[in-house]
Amino acid sequence: MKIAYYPGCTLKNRARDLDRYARETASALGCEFEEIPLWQCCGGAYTSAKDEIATKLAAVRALAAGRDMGGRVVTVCSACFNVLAQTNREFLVNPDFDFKVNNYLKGDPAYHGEASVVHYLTLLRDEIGFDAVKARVTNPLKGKKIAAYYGCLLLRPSEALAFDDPEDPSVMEDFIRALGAEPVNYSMRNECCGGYLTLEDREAAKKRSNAVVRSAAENGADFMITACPLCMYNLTKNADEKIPVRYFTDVLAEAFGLKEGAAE
Amino acid sequence: MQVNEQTGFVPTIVAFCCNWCSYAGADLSGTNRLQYPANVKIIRVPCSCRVNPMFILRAFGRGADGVILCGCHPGDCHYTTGNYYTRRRMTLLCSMLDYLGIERKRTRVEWVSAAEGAKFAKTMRSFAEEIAALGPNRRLEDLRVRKSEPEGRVPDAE
Amino acid sequence: MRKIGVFVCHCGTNIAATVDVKAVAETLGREPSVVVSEDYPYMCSESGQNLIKDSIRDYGLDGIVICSCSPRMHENTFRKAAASAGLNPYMVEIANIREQCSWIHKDKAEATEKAILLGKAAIAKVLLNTPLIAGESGVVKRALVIGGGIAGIQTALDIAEAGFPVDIVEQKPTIGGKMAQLDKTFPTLDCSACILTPKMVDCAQNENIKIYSYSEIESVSGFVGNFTVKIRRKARYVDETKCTGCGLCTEKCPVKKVPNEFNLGLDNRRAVYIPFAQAVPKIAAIDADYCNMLKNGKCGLCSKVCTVGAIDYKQEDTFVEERYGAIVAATGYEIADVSRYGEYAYNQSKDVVTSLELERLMNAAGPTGGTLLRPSDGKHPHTIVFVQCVGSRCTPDKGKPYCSKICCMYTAKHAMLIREKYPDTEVYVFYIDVRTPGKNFDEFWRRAVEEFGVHYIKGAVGKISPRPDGTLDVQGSDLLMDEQLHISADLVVLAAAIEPSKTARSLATMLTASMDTNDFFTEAHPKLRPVESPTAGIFLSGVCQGPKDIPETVAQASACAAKVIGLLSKDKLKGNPCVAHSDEMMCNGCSNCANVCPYGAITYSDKEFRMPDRTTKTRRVAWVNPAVCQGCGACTVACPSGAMDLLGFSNSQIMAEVDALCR
Amino acid sequence: MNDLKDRVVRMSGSRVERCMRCGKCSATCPSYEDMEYHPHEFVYLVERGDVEKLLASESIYKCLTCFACVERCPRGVEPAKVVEAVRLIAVREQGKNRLKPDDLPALTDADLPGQALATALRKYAK
Repeated sequence: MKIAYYPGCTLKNRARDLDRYARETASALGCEFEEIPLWQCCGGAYTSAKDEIATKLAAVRALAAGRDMGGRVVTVCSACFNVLAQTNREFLVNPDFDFKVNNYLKGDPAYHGEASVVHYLTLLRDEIGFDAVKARVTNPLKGKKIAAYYGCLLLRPSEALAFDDPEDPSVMEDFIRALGAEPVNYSMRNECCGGYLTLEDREAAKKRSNAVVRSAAENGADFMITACPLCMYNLTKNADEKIPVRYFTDVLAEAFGLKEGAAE
Repeated sequence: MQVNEQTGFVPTIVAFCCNWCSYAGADLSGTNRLQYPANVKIIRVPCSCRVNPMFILRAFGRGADGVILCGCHPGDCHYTTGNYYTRRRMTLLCSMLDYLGIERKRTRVEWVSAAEGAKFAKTMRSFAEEIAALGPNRRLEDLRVRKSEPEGRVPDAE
Repeated sequence: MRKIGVFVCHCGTNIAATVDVKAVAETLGREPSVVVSEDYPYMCSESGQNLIKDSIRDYGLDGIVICSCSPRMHENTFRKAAASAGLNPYMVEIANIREQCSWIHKDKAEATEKAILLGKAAIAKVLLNTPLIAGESGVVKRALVIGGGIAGIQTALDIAEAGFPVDIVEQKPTIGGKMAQLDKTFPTLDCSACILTPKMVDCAQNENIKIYSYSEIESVSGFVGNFTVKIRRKARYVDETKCTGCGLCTEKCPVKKVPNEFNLGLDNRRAVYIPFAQAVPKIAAIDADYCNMLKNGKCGLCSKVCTVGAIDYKQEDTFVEERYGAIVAATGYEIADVSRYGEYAYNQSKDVVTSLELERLMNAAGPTGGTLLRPSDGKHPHTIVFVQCVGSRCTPDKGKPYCSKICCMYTAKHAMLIREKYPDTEVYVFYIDVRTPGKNFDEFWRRAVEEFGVHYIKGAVGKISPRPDGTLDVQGSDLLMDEQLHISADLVVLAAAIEPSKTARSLATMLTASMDTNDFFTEAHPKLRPVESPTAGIFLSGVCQGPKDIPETVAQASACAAKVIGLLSKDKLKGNPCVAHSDEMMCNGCSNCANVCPYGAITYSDKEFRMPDRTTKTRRVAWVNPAVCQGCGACTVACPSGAMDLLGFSNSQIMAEVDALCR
Repeated sequence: MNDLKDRVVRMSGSRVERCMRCGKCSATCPSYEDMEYHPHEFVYLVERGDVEKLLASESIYKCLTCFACVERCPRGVEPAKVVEAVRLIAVREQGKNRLKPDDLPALTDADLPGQALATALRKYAK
């Protein structure tokens, strides 16, 4: 299976592991990530204002490329997923947006929300299947207690993203189980890490990261996994309590034995 | 009154409403003072299935520009199955009108319950808007019975 | 030439403010065949009606048109007035110039023009009206009550008291409904069971009442005064005539882990069970989903211990068919699913419960024997948080758009009872508004605050987080303090929205009774006919019509009974004369009409006709039974030869209206 | 309806009049403590047409756009979108960028992902 892949900027510098292991594990599962040519930054954040058009055009170009490359775009970064999925949704609910965007882009053919946006996690859940993942695991993470951290970008707004239950998600927990580890359920897994506020008001952002990490630690997590480079930054840099935070693709690669000198 | 701003065309619209659901829904929209254009004139029938396709053709023949038929929601018919007959009959009628070259939008079937006053008003507003935009019905109008050039109607361009 | 009278009502200013009533009367008065056209401030008043009656006599009118409110409002009033002046009541037509004209338009010229047009259409129709005489039909002197909660019980008892036989159909093995599950009732704090169970026993002992428990409605046919209902009596695998309710089987049954629905799954029952001690009828039932004998033929213990041989594993569903004059829907309510509001962690913590679950946790017959203990660890909770409006007052995509009405009061009751019994417990209530209209209701919740020290917080709960130490972190807002707060709670109680019973929708379809968008039954008139469905012969009792508390339910149940008694005490009912009618000369006997008739009102017979050449010919022709026809008109459209027509809404009448409106 | 209110309503698409003042958004908000005006007050002040107060407040920069309030609001009011619209009106004004590209080097460290910079510029600058 081939699928159009939108990596996003951060995966090309600060979060290279997130990108590399995503491709490698996908390929181990028989799925080839085909990078969208000439993709541009999604903008990092989706602006909900109805009169913001220009800031969403890069995402539309990626979506149109996805349509032409088989109809789907897969992302790994939570932020890219959020921006692409919300942008795509706007075409379906807001004809005015569709009209203005196509006026700008003059794409041929025009784009009307035909592509679908999937996250690597939902691809694993819905198409590859966690059973296939489990079967491929050579290095099960037995005895590890892993806290899945969803944050906001994967879950909300749920109507546009249709990723998982925004209050009681389970895809990452099922993922953890497939790798042979034990998921830790903690209530802050779907609360914000502080996000971009870390630039504007680091102290305020710290409170958020602390609350998340404390909740995971309190419930006995050995380490946390995330799909978002900014969550990774906030949870490791801002939280006073220190537990390791890893990308889910990193952990997946380890379980598949794809990491050199895999842990233990 | 719904008027086409550009041409000054004032459409005539006939709404057939079943006594149990949509007529009561129309009453409710009145009780709640929810406005809809005065072009819409309602004819009460016991059930939407009482509406013979001939009535609709007659309305078009006599110069109606749009006809809307409202009944209870499927499954809620006071007579159990009446609105299912309506649905089938109207599908046939609409495809025949389509074949005759009559704009599809001139006829509409809507399900409005007795509790949906707001839906009734909204439906009538949008229908009147559509018909005003479509312009006068010419293809089915029986010119022999046209009494006079009614006020507000756009005279033939030709 | 017919002589038509037109009467234009001002309805005070309701019509007159937006419609120039004088102009309407004047214009319509100039229509051919209109001999008198009058306007009057209130046509429905006695003097207004007298004006109509006098005109009918003075001018010898053949038909009248009233331009007024909706025919759904006063058609009957004016028909009666016409009849008393010697005019056939079906020679009256109404032009609805209030609900469908003056109330929805603002421009006086527009509204007046439309009113005139509606009046002309009504004149065009009435010119083609024919005098109709309503047929009569008998009344079966027996009522059916569907649902055996407090609403159904009260309605049945009142009907039975008046001397009419009445059957209760209840889907559970016992009557009693939700009220049987409650601990105390507001605002008097009476024990719920103590006031309910005597009524349940009355039902069982009243010779006019027959209870079909563990039964469901299979089909309904017929019409007011003469319904035929098929009742499915589900197999309970226990012979009702033999079982004495001793309960020995329920003690010996080896299948012990069946969630007990009476206690909302907070404890377990056996596979053979009697729902609760005061059940009526007190007869055991076997749960086929769990019974080993029924599942795989291995066990049979209950049969061995039963001293009267009542257990019958071979029992099957049986059907009863009965005729009724009136049917009462009393299907009650259920608790809406709160797990969709994931922020309350209902699915994640056993210590987040609904208010109905709390009723069981506080009830002496409940899983904890009446001591309030946490479901998770059986410990006494010291801090309890109540959350109001869970799933009520939402936009329709997020929950129920209505206020569930009873939650403010039962929450005050719970808070008060807990503070009284366990003074060491702190109780917090998050509320949006406290809505306590009702006799002694506001005083009641004030007592909760003033005498019992319950902390009411104006705000909402945003998130409930179960902590590893077993507490629940409740994050909420206090809008009066303008702060966000955290309460470490041991138990959280959600005041879940109530919703109509899931069975109500399919029942409404069988009864052809209408429902609103929330699946509550619609009443015939929201103010003036609140206990009747628009479908004749169907009556509404209790929460199936809308949220209400016990006193209101009982009041409505009795009102409903009064309406049923009123119907059953008649010997004959006037039917609807607007029925289908076939012209034998035109009928070609094709059967199309009979095929679409939902009532089976059309039959065929061979009839001899004299032909023009004086020969006779036998033809097959349709005949409509006017007592069975309900007047929907489906047959009139199906008829290819135009033989079938509907009296009161004939082809020519509707065409005349169309012509008048289209001009 | 005054101009500013009109703009906020149009940009956000939020139906502020639907608010029943339950306080769910403020019960939910992770940034509550750091705000002068809280989500429910944003909605209320916009409904009242008092947008200036909000424009002048630091609160508009504290919202994390985490959308928890949007998700949990029982009336579909979408407070986060209201906050975003008010903030955009503030930063779109000439010279009112909250964050300038020149400020960035001082705020960054070696581990900060590019995503954070892109997002922050989107949120705080025009």
